[in-house]
Parts: sequence; structure tokens; C-alpha cells
Amino acid sequence: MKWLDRFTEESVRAVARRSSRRSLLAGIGALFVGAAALPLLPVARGAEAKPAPGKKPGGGTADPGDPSACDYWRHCAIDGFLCGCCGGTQATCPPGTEMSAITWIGTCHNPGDGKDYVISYNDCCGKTSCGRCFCNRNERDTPLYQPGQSNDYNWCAGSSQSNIPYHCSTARIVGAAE
Amino acid sequence: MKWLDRFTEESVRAVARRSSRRSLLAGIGALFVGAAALPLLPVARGAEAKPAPGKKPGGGTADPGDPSACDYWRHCAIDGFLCGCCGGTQATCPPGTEMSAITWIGTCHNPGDGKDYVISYNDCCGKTSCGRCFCNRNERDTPLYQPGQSNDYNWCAGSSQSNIPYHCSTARIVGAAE
Amino acid sequence: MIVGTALAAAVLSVSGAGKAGAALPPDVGATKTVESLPSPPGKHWLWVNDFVFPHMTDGTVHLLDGDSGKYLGLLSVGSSFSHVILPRDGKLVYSPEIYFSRGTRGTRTDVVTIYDTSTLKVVGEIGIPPKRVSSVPTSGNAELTDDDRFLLIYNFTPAQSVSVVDTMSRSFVGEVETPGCAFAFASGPRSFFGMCADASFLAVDLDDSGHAVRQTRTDALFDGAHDPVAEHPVRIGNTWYYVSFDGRIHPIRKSGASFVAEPAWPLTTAAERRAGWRPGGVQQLAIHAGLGRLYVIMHQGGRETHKDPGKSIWVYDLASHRRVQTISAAHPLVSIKASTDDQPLLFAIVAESNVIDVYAPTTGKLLRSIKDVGTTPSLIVTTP
Amino acid sequence: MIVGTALAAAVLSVSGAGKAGAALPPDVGATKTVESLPSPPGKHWLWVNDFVFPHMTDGTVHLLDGDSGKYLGLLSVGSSFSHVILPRDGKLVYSPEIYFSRGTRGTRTDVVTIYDTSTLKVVGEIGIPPKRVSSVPTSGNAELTDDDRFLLIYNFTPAQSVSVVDTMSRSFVGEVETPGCAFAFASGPRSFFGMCADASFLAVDLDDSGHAVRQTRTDALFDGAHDPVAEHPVRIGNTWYYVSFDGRIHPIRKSGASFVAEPAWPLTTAAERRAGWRPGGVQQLAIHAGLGRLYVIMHQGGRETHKDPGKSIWVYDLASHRRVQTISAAHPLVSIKASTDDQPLLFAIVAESNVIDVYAPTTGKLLRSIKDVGTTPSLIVTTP
Repeated sequence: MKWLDRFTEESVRAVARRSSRRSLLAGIGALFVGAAALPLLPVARGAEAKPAPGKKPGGGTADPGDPSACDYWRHCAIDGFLCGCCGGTQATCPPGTEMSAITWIGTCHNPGDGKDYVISYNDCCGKTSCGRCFCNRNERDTPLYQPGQSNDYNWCAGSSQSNIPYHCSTARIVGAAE
Repeated sequence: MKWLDRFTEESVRAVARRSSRRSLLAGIGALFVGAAALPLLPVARGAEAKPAPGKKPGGGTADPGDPSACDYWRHCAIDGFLCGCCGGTQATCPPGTEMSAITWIGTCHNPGDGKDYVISYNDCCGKTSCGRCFCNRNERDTPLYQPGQSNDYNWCAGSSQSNIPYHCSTARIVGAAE
Repeated sequence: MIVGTALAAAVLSVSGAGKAGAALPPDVGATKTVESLPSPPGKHWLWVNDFVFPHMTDGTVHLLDGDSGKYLGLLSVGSSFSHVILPRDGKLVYSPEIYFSRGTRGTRTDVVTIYDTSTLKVVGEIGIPPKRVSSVPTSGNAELTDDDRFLLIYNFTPAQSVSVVDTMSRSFVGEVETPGCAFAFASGPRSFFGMCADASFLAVDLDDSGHAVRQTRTDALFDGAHDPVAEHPVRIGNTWYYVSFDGRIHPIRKSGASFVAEPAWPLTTAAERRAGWRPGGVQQLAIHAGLGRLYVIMHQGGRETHKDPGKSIWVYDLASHRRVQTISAAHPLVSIKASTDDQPLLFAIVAESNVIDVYAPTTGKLLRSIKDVGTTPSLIVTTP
Repeated sequence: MIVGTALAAAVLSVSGAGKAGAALPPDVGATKTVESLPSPPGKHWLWVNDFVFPHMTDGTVHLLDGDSGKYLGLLSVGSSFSHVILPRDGKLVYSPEIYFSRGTRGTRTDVVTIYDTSTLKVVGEIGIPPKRVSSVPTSGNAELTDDDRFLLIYNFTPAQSVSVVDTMSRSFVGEVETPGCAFAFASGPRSFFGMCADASFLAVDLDDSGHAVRQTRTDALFDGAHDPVAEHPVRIGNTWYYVSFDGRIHPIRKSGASFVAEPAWPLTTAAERRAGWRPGGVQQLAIHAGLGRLYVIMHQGGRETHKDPGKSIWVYDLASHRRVQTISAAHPLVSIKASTDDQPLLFAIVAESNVIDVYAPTTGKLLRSIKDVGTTPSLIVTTP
């Protein structure tokens, strides 16, 4: 593993790059990406929260591949230890950790259904590094002075009661991208 | 490095094994080996504290070998990181650490002069593990319930203001053995 | 917050503009964000204790499922860690932990942290005197009394004592002085023992509040000068099996308030001893009461190799003292531990690695290797 | 104590009974038990900063002598460490450190610890707000003003600000809000700047008590959308040299209270760009003012490899912008740093390793490799 250029725990990925609303998210605004946005979504999508039959995440043709593998499609912009190797899944944190409120966002192509999805790479915080299944697919990363798209910040910092200690990263579907 | 069977930071070596005073040191007494004894010695030996010309430690024939090497003669009973690789020497602690008051003792044969020496393996404490030049020569080690001769205790604990954190180990000459 | 709302709008808009056909459902929206584990824990779970030798401030415990090889979770357990202790229902974890206010310096704080085995969250903390032993991890450094009421923690400053913690009131009870004797092995609901430097045992009886009411010291129960036993015993009922450096099993039995030595028996024949066969490792012995089997990590070497790893596991029938099986390990091992159920697994830590091997003890077959388990794993704890 | 005295007697007796001939003198008896280092520090010393990615609570700094390759000592510097900062006389080390009361949980405490470079002992501690950025280590996370009076520390919670610490009174002065702008690069005795997301710079002037008296924001000084510059500049006087992802050098010059962009120039020819040559690593650039040389870690790859290590160091004349030398590195490198003296050394961190390589920058010769330097070394700091 190329630890040094690839050790970064998280990366805010730019839904903006594929969105006409890019200007809304650029610059200082990107700082707060996800801080309040994601908690809003569950309310809107509660009815859709359960996987459809035959479409188990990581299984079947609709969501192909191994969520513990770096080349799993949702990991296109991840940078960290895969929570699926740490006692969590691609969508949940391991027991005893806390999911970061702030997240970084990527847009990944699902070869199973041919669609692009917005992926939220929420970190899991509050225990020491998981240390397993390090994965980095470092596309479209920007420098630290452009935080919204930089994968070099530790988003556990300030984003959870657990504060700094970073454990692993999830890859959660936000929704299909246009 | 066989870290697991050899990671122990220190070992109280038995001068008793070569001494008719063994009974004095056996059993519970061994618990306090060195706790008060070694501080007494400097007073008695102040005049001898400087190496004689041509007898630099680690150089010349009188003290042969490389103090940074595990096979250096004084290391016959050492178990830990060699302070000579950590910013100290075989006789001194690295900058900013503190020498443990309690020590473990070995008796090593010096091929340079054919004499046996009592060696005091004082630990250096107060910073995290040095991590360099791990060396273990685990002869005559006894179990933890025989502390005086066991190399499995961390003698930084309780023996210095620095308390537990173990950094490296020295190999200091106490005197020639009989 | 304004921008956050803007993002929400952006995501919702792009979500609504997908290609034709049903998209995968969102995960953002699921109520569950953090996993939890079944309770009580599985009998094939193992807790791999890691004192992280190169970075001892950051001790960890790794919870694995021996059946699937799945990594279930982690505990962060502080400086110079030894091991966790589980009560018999397996629903809690007791973890004696040490912290310094500035990592490697400053004020030392010793606590027993209590975790829920289902959530792996901290559910309690009990302050104890900052005296806990710092040593190579060994099981005698802390145990629970047989009724799980009192947690016993060995102190070494280098004065020796045992801290008694009441798990019911979650409070420190007091300290029992044990001069000359190490460890805190539970030996009943209200008793424990230590092993003394002269090969005697110190038996301590507690009252219902956890205070020592009687101390009994035996004569030497083995030859501590010429063939001492390793620190790590295995237990069935009132008998503790120790193995000596030269490979003799010493059964020590609790008898009334004290301890007696049953006849010792050798693991090796004279020829095997001449060939240098001896036990080694850290957690050198494993036992299974139901099978009546004793497992020993064996290697060839001189007496000073008494802690060396071994690539052979010799299996003994406890009734006949006969070797009944030899398991050729795939890798050199330092620690072994059998699960306690009727279909046991034998767990092993591979030397110089962070790999856990899982064996079928009856066939000796290597079932799986679990990789990337911490930094310097040392002791295995299983579900009681 | 009684037994201790007994041991003393034992040792004295055996010591007095040695063989004929002078024995080696005792070390026990020497007054010096702990080493110290020359002051001021050597110009070829380097401080290798290690945030210890697998065990981030146990950050370390390793002090090496580049001439001898000798390991001089270590600092223990807490969680999520970035780097130490030295004042121009090199006699102290300022270390922004983070601790938690329970290692990875509990109360967070942020401090600046002050060490003496001669003793490597703690000589002071200054409390600061628990807001310091946690990120990939980068030099802009903390710097000293040009007269060493004020230490500037970048905060990210994710609100952005800079904590100002007075090194004279050893106290926290206050926080300067820097919304939209990252880092705390010193730019004078009473000024610093941040880099903003829109590629503008934020210039901040301080008064003599360390409070902000003026903030000036420039227009964009480079193309932040299409070819942003990497975080890590190198500086000569009032000019900071940045390198863009695609390999253009952007000199940014302080002008009055603000900053202006000097004409950018490319590191690569069109053919080299087509072949994929670009800069990479963490500390990608090094500079030597006396030689007028700029050193860049180069490799071949797509834009998303902008942080990848490189096995080539391309050397440029700062006056002519011409490449004057190419150093073929023995190993892939992630960080480089030149010493500041007239006979400079070029230090490098080898990728995926804990090895430090030392080069003669003028000949490009690898002088030595220093092994076993920490766990995940990231940034090199030299004597100013």
C-alpha cells in the first residue's frame, strides 16, 4: 500500500463536478458539505431505505462486487480503511464507533445497472485505526485549501463527539446521479 | 526479530548464579534487586569512573565489539532496544529520557580481557519505544513469579518518575565478577 | 447550515434525474449507522489482545469470529495492555487500562473500563490505584472470581499486591498485599492465589465485601530453582496444569483453603528430551475439559528457548498422560487457546506476525488463517 | 532496601575478586546517565516527523544527524501529529500536540509543548484551543513569524481559523478567523497568510501583541479550478514557490500588505508533459537559496497521481527556470528537504518505508540511507 500518498482518511468528492449546481458548492461553501445535508435525507427517503429483494448490497448483479475489496465500484473515491473489513459494512460503522456527521462525496459508476451514484464516504470515529483493507482511489482530489474536494482532512475532527480518532470509512449510496 | 518471545524489555540477571551469596538474593529478596544497591556503587567507585586511555568502551581490544550490535559481549543478557541506536550509548540514556533506578543484572564474559563482568541493564524511560536495534539474548531467564531473574517485567514501572513508558536499554559495567 | 441545505437540494435534484429503471436504494436514510453484535457472544469468538510493542500507548483488542474468520470489532485499551476479562455470561468486557495525561508522560490514571460485548461501547469505568503491573502480557495479571463478582488485578511497583474491584457496585474495594508473590489467579467465588518466587503458592480468601480474611502460604509445589514452571496455567475445576521449562506437567489442586501438588508427569520421553523437545511460547498450553485434552506448543532447543515459538502442537490425554495426537502447525506459534464448547476450535497466534490460525483440534486441520489482526498480538481470550 | 544492600555487598565482593590485571572501569559510578546534544544544533540535523498512521495516538519525531547518519533522539508528540517548528536559533522546538484523557476518547487537550534541542526535555507547555487541524501533515499547519515571536497554528473544526501563541510570554493570544482559507504561513515578523479555496490569498497583519489588525484578500493567484497548486511551497525571502498539479511553478510574492503572482513557468516541455511527467509526493519541493536551486520530485502518471512518489529529482536554476540537473533517486521518494548551509545536504523520505536517504545535491550522489526511522515518516524539518 502506498501509505504516504494514500493514507488520507477521507475525501470530499465533488457531486458538483457532475452537477449544474457546482457554483453553489464551490469555494468556502464546500467546507460544510454534508454537515447538515445528510441528516436531512433519511427523512425524505425512509421508505426506500431497505434494499429491494434480490438487490443485496455487494451481491447480485444490481450491486456487483465485493464490498471488502478496493475495486468495489462504490470505492471509486474512497481513501481509508474499508469498514467492511473492520466489523462494519460498506454502509455501517463497526460496533462501538460513531459515524461522522460530515462526509466527503464521490460519484461512482455502477457497472451492474449502468447508473452513476452519489456516494457518501462517512468516516467511523472514536477508536484507533482499524488498520485493515486500506484502500485509496484518489481521483479528482484537490489540495487542502480546497477542503470540499480534498481527501487529506480527517473528517472525524470536529464532526462527531468522538472528535479526532479515525477508525475506517464507509461508502454509502446517497442516490442516483443525473 | 522474534518479537513475541523476545519483546521483553528487561531481565534481571542473576549475579546469584555465580555467587555464593545466592541464598541472600533468592526468593522474595530478588524483588528488590538493585532498588537501593546500585546507587551505592557510584560512591565507592567514583575514582574509577573514567575509562582508561586506550580502553574506550566498544573500541580497542579491552572492550571489543560494536555496542550497537546485538552480539556485543555486554549484551549477553539484554532484552530490548539498544540505547546506542537510540541516541544514547551502551552506558547512557538518549537525550530527554530518564534512567530507571531499578535494573536487572547479568554476568557477561569479555573476550577482550578474559574476565567476567556484572552488567546492569538499566532501562531508559519516559518516551515511547525507540524501536531500533531490538536485541534479545535470553539466557537464564526465569518466570514472572521470580521477578529478580525474569526479563518479562517493565522496570520503568515504578522505578522512575517517568513510570511506565519504556524507550531502550543500556548495558553498564558494574564491576568484574569473581 | 445554509450550504448544507444547498447540498441536500443538489443531491435530491440529481437523485431525481437518474436514468430509466429502478436505482439502488440509498443507504443514507437507513436508521442503522453503527453495527451491533449478537448477545450473548458466540462460543467461537475470540478476543486477540495486542499490546502494540512499537507504540505501547495504543493497545488494542481485536474481536474475531473463529467460524467465519470475520473481524467483528476493536477496543482501544491504552498503554502497556495485557488482556480483557469476560464474565461467564460473556455480556461484558472488563479491561484494565492505563493512561497518561500526555500520552507517554504526565499524570498516570489506571481504570477498569467496562464494555458491552454487543455494542463494544464503554458502559462504565472504575478507578483503581495506578499500580497495575507492566509486563509481558500473561493471563495471571487479572482474573474474575468464579462468580464474576470481584475483578482481581496484579500490581507490581515493584511491591506486589492485588487490587480488588467489586463488579456489582463498580468500585474499587481495596488492595491485598502479596509480598513475594505474583499474579491474581481466581480459585473460587471468594478466593484467589498468587505464585511466589520460592515456588510456593499464596492462597487468599475474601469476604463478601472483597476484603482479604485469610492468607495461606504453601511449601514449594515444584522445583523453582532447577525446573520452574511457566507462568501460564490451564485450569479444569480445582486443578491448574502448569508446564515446566523442561516439559513436565505439574497439576496443582486446590484443597480446602490451600493447594497441593499432584504428581508431575513428563510430556517427553528421555529420547525426546535428548533431542531437545520442550514447550515454548507465551500462551503455551491450551485445554479442553470435555475432550480431556491438553495442547502444548513444542519445539526443539536449549533451556534458554523456553519462550520460543513452536511448529508442533502435542496433544495429551489428561487421564492417561499419553500423547494421543501431534498437530504439525502451518506456522510457528506463540499462543494457543481452545474454545469451551462441545465442537471446539483451537485458535493460535503465529509468531512474528499478526496472523491468527484456526485449527480443528480433533483432526489437526488448519481451517483458516485470519490476517492483519493488529500489530503484536499476544494473548487469546475466548467466550467463557 | 535490606536486600538491596545485600546485593551491593555481593557485587562489591565479586568485584573485588576478579582475575589478575586491570578490569574495565565501571559505568555505574559515572555521573552522566543521560546524553545531551550540542547547542546550537548542527546545520545537517533533521527532524523526521512521524504521525504513525496505524497508531496515531503515539506520534513521534526522530532527530538525525545527516552527516553521520546517527540517530540522536526522539520526541513523543501525541495524536494526529503534523510537525515541529524551530525558531531561527534552533535552541527550542515547538510541538503542537493533541491528547485525549483516555487515549482515543475522553477530554481532548491541545497544547504546544516546548522542548530544549540540547536535552530533548520538556521545558514548557502552552495550552491552546482544542481545534488544531487533523490532516495529512503539511508545513502550512503551523509556522513561526519571521522574528520567532508568534507561533501560528491552523485550526479546522471545520470552521477555519488560526491560533496565535506568544512564544515570549508562552501564552495563547487569541484566534484569527480565516473563513474559506487554510494554513498559517508566516510572511514577516507580524504577518501571515492563508490559501483560500478560490485560489486567492488571505494576508493577515498582527500587532505587537499578536492580535490581527488587518486582513487583505487577493484575487485568485492561480487557476484553482483547472490546475491547482500543491499545498507545500518553498520560500526565499518574500517569494513562495508553489508547483501545480500539471507541473507549473507559481512564484507568489509579498508586495506591501498583499500578495502578487509572478509569471508562472513550466517544469516540463510539451513532450515531457505528453509523456506524463509531473511532480508528486508530500513535501514535493525543496529549495536552496544560496545555490539558487529548486528540487522537485518527479514521476510519470495521470493527474490523479499528483501525490504519488517519484524516483527522479529534477533540479532547476531559479534565475533561468532551466533544468540543470536530474538526480536518479535510489528509491521512490515522497518528501525532500535541503539543509540551509553552504555545503548543503538533500534529505529524502523513501516511499512505503521508514528509510531516510541523504543525497549530495550538487553531485546527486546518494551518501547514505538511514533505516528504522519511525513508522510512517512524512515531513522533514531542518535547522533554520
